[in-house]
Amino acid sequence: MSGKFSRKTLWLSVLFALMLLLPQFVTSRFYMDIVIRVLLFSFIGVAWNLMGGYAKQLSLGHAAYFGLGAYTSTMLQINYGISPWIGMIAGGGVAMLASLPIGALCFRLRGPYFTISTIAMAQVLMLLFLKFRDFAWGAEGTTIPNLGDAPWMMQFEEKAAYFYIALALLVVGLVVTWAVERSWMGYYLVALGEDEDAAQAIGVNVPKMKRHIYLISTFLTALAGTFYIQYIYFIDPPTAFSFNISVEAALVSIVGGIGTLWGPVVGTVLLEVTSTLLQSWLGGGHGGVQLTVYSLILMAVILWRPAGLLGLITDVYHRIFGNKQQSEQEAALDG
Amino acid sequence: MLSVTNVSASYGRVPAISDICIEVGEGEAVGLLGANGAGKSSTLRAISGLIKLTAGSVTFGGINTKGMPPYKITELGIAHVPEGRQVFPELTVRENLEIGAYLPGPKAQRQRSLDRVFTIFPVLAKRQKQLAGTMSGGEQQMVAVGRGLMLMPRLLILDEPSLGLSPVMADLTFEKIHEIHTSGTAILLVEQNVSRALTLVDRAYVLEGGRVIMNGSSIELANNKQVQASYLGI
Amino acid sequence: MLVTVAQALINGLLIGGIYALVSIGVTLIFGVVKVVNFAQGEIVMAGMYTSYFCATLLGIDPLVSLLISMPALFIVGVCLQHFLIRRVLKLGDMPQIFLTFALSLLLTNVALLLFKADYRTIQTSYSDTAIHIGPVYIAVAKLIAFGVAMLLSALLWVFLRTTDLGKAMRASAQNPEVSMLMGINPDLVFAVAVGLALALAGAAGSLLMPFYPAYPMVGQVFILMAFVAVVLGTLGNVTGALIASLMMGVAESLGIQFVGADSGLIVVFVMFLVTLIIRPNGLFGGKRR
Amino acid sequence: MGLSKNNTDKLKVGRRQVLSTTAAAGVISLFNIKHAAFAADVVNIGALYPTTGSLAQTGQGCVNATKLAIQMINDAGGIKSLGGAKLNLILSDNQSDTTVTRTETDRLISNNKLSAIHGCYASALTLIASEVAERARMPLLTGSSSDQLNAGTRHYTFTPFARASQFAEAQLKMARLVSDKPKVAVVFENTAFGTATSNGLREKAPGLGVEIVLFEPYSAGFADASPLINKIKASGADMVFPVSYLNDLILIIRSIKQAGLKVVINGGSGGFVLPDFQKSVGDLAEGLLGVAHWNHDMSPATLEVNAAYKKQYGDFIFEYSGGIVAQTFMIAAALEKAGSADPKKVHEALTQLEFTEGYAAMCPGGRVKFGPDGKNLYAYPVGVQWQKGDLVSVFPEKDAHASLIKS
Repeated sequence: MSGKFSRKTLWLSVLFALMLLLPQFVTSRFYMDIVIRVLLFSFIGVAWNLMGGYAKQLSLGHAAYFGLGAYTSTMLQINYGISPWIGMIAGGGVAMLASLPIGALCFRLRGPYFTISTIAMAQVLMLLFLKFRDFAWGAEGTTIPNLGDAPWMMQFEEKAAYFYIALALLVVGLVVTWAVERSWMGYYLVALGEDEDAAQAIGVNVPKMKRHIYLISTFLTALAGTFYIQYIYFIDPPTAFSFNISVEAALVSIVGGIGTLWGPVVGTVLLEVTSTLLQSWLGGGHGGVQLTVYSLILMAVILWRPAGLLGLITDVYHRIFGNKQQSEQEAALDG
Repeated sequence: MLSVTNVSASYGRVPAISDICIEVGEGEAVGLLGANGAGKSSTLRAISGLIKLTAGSVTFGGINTKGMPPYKITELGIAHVPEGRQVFPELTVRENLEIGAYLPGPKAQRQRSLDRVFTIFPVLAKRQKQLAGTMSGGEQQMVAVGRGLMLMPRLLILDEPSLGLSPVMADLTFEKIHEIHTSGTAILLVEQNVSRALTLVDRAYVLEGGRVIMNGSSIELANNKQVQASYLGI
Repeated sequence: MLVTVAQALINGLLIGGIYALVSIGVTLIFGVVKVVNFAQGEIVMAGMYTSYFCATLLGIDPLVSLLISMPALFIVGVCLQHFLIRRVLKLGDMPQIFLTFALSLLLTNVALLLFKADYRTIQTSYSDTAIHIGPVYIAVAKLIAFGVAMLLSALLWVFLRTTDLGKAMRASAQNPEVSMLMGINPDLVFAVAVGLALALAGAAGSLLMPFYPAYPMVGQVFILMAFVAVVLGTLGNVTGALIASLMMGVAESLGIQFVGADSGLIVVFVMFLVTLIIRPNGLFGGKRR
Repeated sequence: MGLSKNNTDKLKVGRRQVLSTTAAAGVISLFNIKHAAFAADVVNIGALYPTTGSLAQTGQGCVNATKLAIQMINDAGGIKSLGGAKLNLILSDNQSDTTVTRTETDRLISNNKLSAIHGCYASALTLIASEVAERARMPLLTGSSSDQLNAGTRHYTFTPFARASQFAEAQLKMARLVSDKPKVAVVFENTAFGTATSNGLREKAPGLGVEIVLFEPYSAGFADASPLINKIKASGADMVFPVSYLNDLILIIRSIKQAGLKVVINGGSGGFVLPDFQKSVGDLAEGLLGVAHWNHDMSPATLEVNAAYKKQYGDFIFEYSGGIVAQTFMIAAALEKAGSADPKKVHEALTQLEFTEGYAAMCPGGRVKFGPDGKNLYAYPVGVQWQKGDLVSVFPEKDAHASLIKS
């Protein structure tokens, strides 16, 4: 299989090189914006997928950590003039700290109980940020001061800079996932994802596993929060703790293929590009058309390819480049 | 009445049984014997439609059950009492029994069937209002068997009815099964307790590794050296 | 002070009745079909529009149009189960949740296309009247809604306890495989369960219409509360959902009164999370998973 | 949408015509992404409003007004200094969502050669759009009232109408007209709009002789208003200022009626000044007070616009929509003065111009001049009251169309 491995490496290198050069080709700010959002949401999906995909803990409350990351860096920046680059890491730390008590509570629960408790957690955080107005601008929120071109403060005139940051985040996310997938931890996670009791029975320390992967997942999610707020220049509790972020994180993974390295990326490319293009074709004037079409596409994907689209893509890839047997093996591994 | 012909079935990619052939005649009591994991339960599940056949066919009363969902196969007159005392825990004993007579045919005879079950298992009559999940193992087994009888089946399939029961309870259960058989219901019995089973059934099949390795009358099997060595501990 | 508390309790119970109709539907679907329906709020919306158009186009009182919205949504539920949910039953939590999530998105936006985002209200003779008992009052429309909600919950309970189909539904919920061996057709039972759940949500819509505006996003207002009630009352437990819904209505009302009007939900969520620490399977869950 | 069959009016805009214009604009924006140069006969104006999501209803009203204004300007001969160039509207739906607003503002500005944009109804959305516009050096006009829009380093954001703090002042003064010692309960939705407005009320109340007995934020979009009403009742207030969007407001007004609470209600702006408010609560609206940055009966010009809008869409033109018509005329006047479609020139013209007549000056007081922070130096709000199913201006006296009825 070494031949396949090297071909894969080759493809990845080509892809990565193309990505690095992308800002040279794409000059439209609009298309650049789509690419940036695809990278960002892929990253959020990858972060979610570590826990939701491998350990099968369906969290719909990752917005909690996204928001904590966003608020930490913004408060450090505006109140103390600390660079968002530092704030980003600090935000990750805050998210990890918060994940300990939240995890301690939510991981006692399983299935839908767990899912709904994570939603409630994120909601409570949002409501608290709304309630305590003097703590962080309350419902009014705040805009990020316009500093022009200030790389140290994560502000840039050119979109290309935002692109490279988002790309770097995604690469970090993918490398972390790749490393986890190939470590003993990855095997344990998949085992507990398949059957918690059985995993516990064969000696996997299930609570510890969950806690560890949750720490990683929430740290990465918080990084995304910081970048996102710097990118849209504005923060308020409904934006930072948006339920949509939680849903999107899970959705891109499911559409792409959960528990796979590239699943969230594939899912995001499909969903973000579709929704943006639908928006620019159908948006404005005819309220509801674009989201109607979007939801129909979503349902079609779930019904037609419940295991995600990644499997389909690898199938097609092997049909073109490899023999059929290989593609079946691959599908079995991905499924 | 029941013909299982060259049946194979699998769970995903793992084959469970292959090339099984079994016959059960009208009013007959037949045993399906073998060690744990020999494919006994899988055979039963294939008969009642809970797993799909990958090869072969099952006919009951001349009707091929191919493609039928389990509830259609039940309508033909097969009552499958699954392994492990699977009662409906949050339903009362009486409700459990009533569910047994859910289909229109049995429903018309519901009261008579209930009386019959209560005659066979007097303890259930006294515990009608108790939630089935709160009863002892043996009592739950009685509910499960009684519920099967409520279907007024031509063939009663019993999967390990004595599993986990005390020897006294197990004796009682076998006594009851014998009673049911003598009243005219055909029985297909799966048991790990081979010596016990052989006292009850007329004929039996021995399974190993998902295949039938032997079959014959109870007496033949009880005297077979291999059976004695492997299953009867002689 | 006593009056204020009494009034807060009344307010809480009345709105709790509406939460109950939504949450009982969610819990019924989960109990039998094992799917969490994220689109239940949008069904309430559909019920509201049904009653709205019955009232404005045909002059039918919203309470009477209950007799239209419930059967109509029952049929929708049967179709929903047959054409969509049935196809994802074996696929696990995630595709199921996101299928119903997509459905909720679809319904909201189709409503937006068809009816626009306008807030639609209807004025009935009892919409803004109240019964005053000494210093406290009970709004008539809400009292009727509460009464009908309790009646429908009771009817559902009787249905599940006394009819063969009801018993079959409970049996399927507890052990779908064995219930098939009893000759029960799960497709039929599931379709009826989803149909009933949607009919209840439709009833909630009709009952809300005399005092609540209809608009495409209205489902969001009730769904989160319904979910919390469902979990608190133990998923799949109809009586549990009813009691939990009433509790949450009261908790919300008291929270608004004594903690702050922006804290009703915080109080509810904290109560919810604390309950789950003590009883991870909800108030009525016992030890089973 | 009430469509008129009458074709005689000069201002009448054919619906099909409007649709085909926008459709054509859509096609242009799609296929000419890179090549849309400063065409001699078309000037592109961007408009960002939520036509889906939670604000969809009002957003649609904003879009309607935008279309009307563009049509009015084009029918009157377009931009004369640009050889009669017609305005071309490019619409975008920001889905009531902050992320989408960010993307859509970017898309609008970078995909089209725009001269100016306006939007977005909700303050939170406008704040984001204004940040993007600022960095793209694109003038943005808005009727949003958040004081934050005039703060910081913004140079391209123009706010022709009253600020949140001014709304509070007007509301308090009106309270004094009704009662000598008003005891007010302020209940406000916990959003940017709610907090901004209520903060002004709290700051200014003592100076204006108004006692605030309850100051209560609530979670927007509640299922039931009665717990909140119960609080108001317990506070002993004789006047209520709900700062709310339509849905909550309907419930609040109805629950006050159900509770039999006798209080004067001043609903401020938000959902209160929408035609749908009156439609939703019917007679309960009668006599209720409010404050708006614009009203359809303030001046002859506003009455004209209102007549045209009413003919087209059935309802009277509400506050924010009316403001949009005025803003569009301000943009047109700036284009006229600049003699160029270049946004930087338009920006320059906007900073220099003073509007005192015509549709561009449709503002309480009839005078608009932008200060260095983009704020109209002469802006103040107008007090309104629901009388016989119509929203009439009652305060201050110079803008009043009818006198305030004390109930």
